[in-house]
Amino acid sequence: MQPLVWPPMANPTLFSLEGAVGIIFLLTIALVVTGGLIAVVSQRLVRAVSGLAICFTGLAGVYYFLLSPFVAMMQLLIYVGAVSILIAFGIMMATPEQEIGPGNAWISRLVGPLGASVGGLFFAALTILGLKTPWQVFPRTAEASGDIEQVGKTLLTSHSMVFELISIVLLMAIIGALVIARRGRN
Amino acid sequence: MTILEQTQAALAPLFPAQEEPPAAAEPEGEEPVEAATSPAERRPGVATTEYSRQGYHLEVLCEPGQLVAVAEILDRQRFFIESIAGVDWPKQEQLEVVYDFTTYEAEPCRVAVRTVVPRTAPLVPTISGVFSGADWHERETFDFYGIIFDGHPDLSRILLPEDADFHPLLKDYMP
Amino acid sequence: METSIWRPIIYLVGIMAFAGVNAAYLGWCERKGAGRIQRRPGPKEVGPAGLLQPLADGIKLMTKQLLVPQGVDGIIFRVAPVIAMIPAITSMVVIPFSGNIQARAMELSVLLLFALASLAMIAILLGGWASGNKYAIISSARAVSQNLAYEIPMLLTVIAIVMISGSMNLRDIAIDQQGGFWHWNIFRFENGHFLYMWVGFIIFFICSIAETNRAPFDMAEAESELVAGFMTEYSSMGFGLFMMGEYLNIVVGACLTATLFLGGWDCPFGQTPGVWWFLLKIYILIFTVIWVRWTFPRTQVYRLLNLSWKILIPFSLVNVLVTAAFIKVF
Amino acid sequence: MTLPVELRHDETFVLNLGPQHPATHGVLRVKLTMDGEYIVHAEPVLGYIHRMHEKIAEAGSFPQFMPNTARMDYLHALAFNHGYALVVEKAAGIEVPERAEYIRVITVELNRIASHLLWWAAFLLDLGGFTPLLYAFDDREKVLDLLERITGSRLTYCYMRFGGVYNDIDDEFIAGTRDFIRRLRSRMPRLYHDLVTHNIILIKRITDIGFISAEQCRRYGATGPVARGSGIDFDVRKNEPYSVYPEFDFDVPVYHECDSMARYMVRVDEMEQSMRIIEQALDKLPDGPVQAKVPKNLKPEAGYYYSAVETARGSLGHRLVCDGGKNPYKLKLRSPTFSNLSLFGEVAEGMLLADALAFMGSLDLVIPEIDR
Repeated sequence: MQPLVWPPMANPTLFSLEGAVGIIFLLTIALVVTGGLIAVVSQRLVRAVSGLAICFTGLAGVYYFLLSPFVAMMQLLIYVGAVSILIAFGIMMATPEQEIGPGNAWISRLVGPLGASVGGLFFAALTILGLKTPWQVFPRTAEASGDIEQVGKTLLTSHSMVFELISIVLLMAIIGALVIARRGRN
Repeated sequence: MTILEQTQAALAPLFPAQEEPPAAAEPEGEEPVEAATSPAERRPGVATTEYSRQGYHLEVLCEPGQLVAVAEILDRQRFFIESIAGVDWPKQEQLEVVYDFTTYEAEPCRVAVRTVVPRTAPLVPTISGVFSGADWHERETFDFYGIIFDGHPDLSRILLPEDADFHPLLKDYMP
Repeated sequence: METSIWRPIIYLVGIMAFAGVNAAYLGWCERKGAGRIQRRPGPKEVGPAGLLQPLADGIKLMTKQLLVPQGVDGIIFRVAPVIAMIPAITSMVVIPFSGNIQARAMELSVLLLFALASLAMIAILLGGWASGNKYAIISSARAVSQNLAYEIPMLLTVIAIVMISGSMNLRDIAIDQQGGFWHWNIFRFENGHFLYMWVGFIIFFICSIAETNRAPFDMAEAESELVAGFMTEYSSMGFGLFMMGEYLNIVVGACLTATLFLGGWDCPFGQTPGVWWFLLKIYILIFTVIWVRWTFPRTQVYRLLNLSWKILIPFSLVNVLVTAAFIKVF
Repeated sequence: MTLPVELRHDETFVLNLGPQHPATHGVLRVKLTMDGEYIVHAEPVLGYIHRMHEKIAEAGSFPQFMPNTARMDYLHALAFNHGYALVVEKAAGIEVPERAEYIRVITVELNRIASHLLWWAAFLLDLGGFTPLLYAFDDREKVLDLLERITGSRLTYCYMRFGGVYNDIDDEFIAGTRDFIRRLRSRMPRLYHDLVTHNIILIKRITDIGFISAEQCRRYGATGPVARGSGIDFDVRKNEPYSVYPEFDFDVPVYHECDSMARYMVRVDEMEQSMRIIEQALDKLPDGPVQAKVPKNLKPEAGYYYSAVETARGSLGHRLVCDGGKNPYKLKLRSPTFSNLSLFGEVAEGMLLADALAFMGSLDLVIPEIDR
């Protein structure tokens, strides 16, 4: 892997590689935020799924900037390529949900504030964590560059738990899609 | 026994009053036109016709009520339905339905079944229960002549628009 | 000079130009090729030998009205063709055209290509869905199930290659095969043993035809069944972008096949490696794709899925195991 | 959220195949109730190109209707010419000179080959193979050129006359026909069979698709290659010989598999049989007039007449009722595909959409002939 700009220059101009990299970073952040907003705000399920896919794509970019290209690729391959599509597929095959009856109205009224407070809590916690952490330069390792041997070793040793969790996510997606698709058939 | 004779024999019990079918049922051309072709005064029965002249072997004239019985007999004789044609006879105030049957067997045998109904109440029993293929042919005849096929599963317009309110092959239909 | 922004820009422009020219002129090649196969001249009126035909087509497509029918999901309907183009062009970034022509030699370039291929699927899914047309929806359901089914054997064969080369970098994989056709993965001869990678090559090539939705696997746009599939409601450049995306996917598929199995830019006799060999290889592969399309009738959806799940996936699994055994044992 | 597809309670949806659809080759509409890609119920909706030819027949004199006959089955127009000429000749008692009969047979069989070639091309197009279309059109073009020379038109012929044909054939036509037969015979094995008939994709695609039992054929009155693909040995040319067909030695190809492949094979074999008939007819072609003396004002005797001919699609019947006037009192056309299509709904139930279209293609539908 060719080195990214390293160490960071003090005052990069916009028309240098650092500037371009910075703009791309901002774009990925924008992707995450807009994708997330679309996923939450959108009235139509398909648009919400599209928003989710956009958000995942942005996240892959963030991972890339965090010097984890392998995770970034996996994010694209699994979350965008498989999970989002399975969700979209499931929505296409499912019958449209009926309007929520009056008995459930209070739940739907509760969902908004509840979600906002939980989200706010997380946001606050992360902000505090970010401010308090003594940030330091993380040394580039072979593992981070995506060298296949290193990736293989880490996947099967230190990150084996993550590896298994990913397969559970995939399994859930497959089972969910099957359940939705099978409903109505005997 | 040829298929023709078999069919004739099978159909004979339906028409008990008539031992001797009128030979060469077709009248000659000298007679007045209306009288010649009018189906009105023909008596029910089975008659052989001249194949080389008319293109079919057997002609069955029957009452509408006998149609299903005739169709069932022909079904047992392994015939299949070729077509159903309506004919309008406004002078006699009659509508005629001509059913054409033939067989897949090597020996040719065509049977035409003809029946007449009054123009004011054109009601014919359906034979679509016997021959599935009659379904569309009956719908077409209904479409063009307004003949009602009693008991038909879905007697709707087939070739004309579904909202058509006319029957174009009636002689008095003027577009 | 490392911080100069010009190198990425030059590559960006170069890739866009390569992609654009290929997308446009593959259409011409396909029509000419189809013409030859069908004993007719093909396009010949616009320019010498019809060479300006793609230009005329482009102008026509761009000047046509972009119809957005009633009842479609407007935003997704407009965005889907663009999404179809993005991964196809982006894939070009990591393709090594020769030893020194490559926009970015990423370590995980093979993985990136597959990740991007799955994005193309989303475009078809969304485009078909947003059209609000029953044919389009059946088509996108078909396309997705087909792509999912064929991605698996494709990945599995690639795993075998990655095991042989010990790298996910397309450049490394290509360098690993330098020095004549007996070093290429397809005829790989190592330590006195054949690796039988031609099995993998056949699987991979079939899958790449299926992944790009080309005949005889063009279930998604089976015109006699689904009119034009997910493109039914698209007009003007919306349709044009989908078409270009399809052609670019063919180019990417051919590039990938050439790099993984046919030694990349290597000369078959080991003398003069260079970008010309690479181009020659990908155009031979592309011609084969066109040839297949105009020769065979279409298969049937379920037979197609059966082919993948019941034949290609088991074979590619065995392929992986056998290759691993070869590498371990010899 | 709005769903583009309206699902019913049982999760089926209605798919309108046509009236404009690449696979219907004309304006046929099939209302399909689908469960995913499976067809739950199929109902053909006809009449989009209905022109009421039967009323037109009643409005004009006997010869005036002749051009209309070609407008129904535009692929085998000469057989419709022939059928109509036969029924009127029967009614009016017109004798046809022998040479005219031979010419009729030659042209009708040439036209049958053209029709089968076009069917073959269109069927392959339904299955996604585009190239065979061009090969078949190449050969069909030769037939059309030949027929154009003597009939004056390429598609909607008005060649038959009561008591003969419009135009005599010449040596050039005979030589051209022999050339064409030689050419088609030489192309058949390689371009048609090696490329298509023996193609594994095609075989897998249409074998065991669209099973029509012989009993089903009889119930619906199916004729022609559809019936012959179901093991029924029925060909009007053999069963009720008309014209000079008894003088020729030809076989009726019959296949017992009852599937689309069987119907495909019947039609491909029929082309060879038609070529045999043409060759024999050219060999035996007698001299003489091609047009009998026929009164200008045709007034057949009153009565009921029926004539059947074998078109490329099956048995075509003309039911003629005369009242002694100079117009047909009633002319009912029994078109073969009308009956053949009527079994589509029953057979297509439970099929996959792709298979149903392969099945529909094998029925060889010509929509103007169904709608008349």
